[in-house]
Amino acid sequence: MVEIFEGSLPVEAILARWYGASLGRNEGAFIPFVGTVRAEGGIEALSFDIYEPILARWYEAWQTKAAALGARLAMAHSRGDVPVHTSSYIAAVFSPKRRVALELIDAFVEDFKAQAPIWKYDIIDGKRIYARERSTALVGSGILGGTQ
Amino acid sequence: MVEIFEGSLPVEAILARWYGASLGRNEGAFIPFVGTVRAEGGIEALSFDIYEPILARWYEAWQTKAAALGARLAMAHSRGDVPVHTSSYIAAVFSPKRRVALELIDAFVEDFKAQAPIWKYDIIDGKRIYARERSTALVGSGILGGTQ
Amino acid sequence: MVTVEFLGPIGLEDMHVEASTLGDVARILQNDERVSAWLATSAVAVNDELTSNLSKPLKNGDKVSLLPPVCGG
Amino acid sequence: MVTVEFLGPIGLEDMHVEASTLGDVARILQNDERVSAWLATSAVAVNDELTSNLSKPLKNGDKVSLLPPVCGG
Repeated sequence: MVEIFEGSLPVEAILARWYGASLGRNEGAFIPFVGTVRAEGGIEALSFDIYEPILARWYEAWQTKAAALGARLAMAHSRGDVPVHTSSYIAAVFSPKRRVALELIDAFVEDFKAQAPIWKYDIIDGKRIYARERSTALVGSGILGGTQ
Repeated sequence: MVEIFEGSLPVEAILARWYGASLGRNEGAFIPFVGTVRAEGGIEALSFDIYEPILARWYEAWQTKAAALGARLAMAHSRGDVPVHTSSYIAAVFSPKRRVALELIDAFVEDFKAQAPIWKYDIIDGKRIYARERSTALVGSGILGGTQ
Repeated sequence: MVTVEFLGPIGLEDMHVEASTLGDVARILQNDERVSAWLATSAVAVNDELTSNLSKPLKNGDKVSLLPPVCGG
Repeated sequence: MVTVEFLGPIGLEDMHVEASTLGDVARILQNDERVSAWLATSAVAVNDELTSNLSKPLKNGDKVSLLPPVCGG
């Protein structure tokens, strides 16, 4: 399952743990993508809401896709406030094959950005402001508003 | 410069150090690719020769290419013997932009496999056997044998 | 009765409504000005499964979730 | 005199030869059976810069390196 942490991720510990657990599996390639909060737009932090039940379904579908390629995924994400210059997510691929790993990390990270049920807020002057203009409507959005 | 280690890489320490050094740089995305020696073909270890002067030129050219995209690279590689289930290289990209980072790690790792002056040997029953059939001739190879 | 929950930034308490299809839920929400502006950009899940079928039948105890635009990472 | 070095698996000691171009080096190595089999698949560097120009002039003290097929990682 996706590992969810309150606040910033303990990146070094997560990477060390995932790496260590992979060594006996003969996987060959390990590619984590670590996302860190950038100082821009005057923010103090980003903040996240996560809806776990649908995140779990999305993630299990990706694990199935990875398994069909002989690969495996891992993911960690923050909930709540994540100050600038600390990290909010890690997505990772393990695979015996280099090409599979490189293609899968790209597809997994992009789909995560577009489809995972996570909402982002800027923290500015202590206020939590929905990052509406950087957000993406999920596939199939709008059905309830079709007649308006 | 490429960090060269005698034997297996201390992966956790390298990742922690590179990650820590990136935090103040507002880079946003950090993607290391960790390569681990797989148990296959009856090998006990892989072993590597490295020619550092040309590796340095190849690497500097890549840093220049990355800098033009606002990105930065890091690399560590083993020399000598690396037992199965331990790691022999890490290539990494740091970038403010996700797309840049994902495309650059792919191109950097593939070019590394094809162009870096590093030679691989299988260690089987204590013997060091050149991995000829998995090796790639560098671009421009063959000029000295042109008339034969 | 079905429960309608509003995820992320919508920021409303759960609602409990009488509805036999998602179309019924749509009509109720279109007439609620606290939520109507979110409908065009929100996805819908029934019992935590995303759906785009407005005629999907609902039964007593079902949960309908509204998911506004997302941004992980 | 130029120095010819054989990298990686070629496994020969450096050679010191009289050569005013890479073409001269080619003729010498083609007649050395310890190395001739490597020539078709090896790249060449002069003073650590890869080149594919056989008429490249060489001067006293230059270093010519042969790089057989590589496999990092």
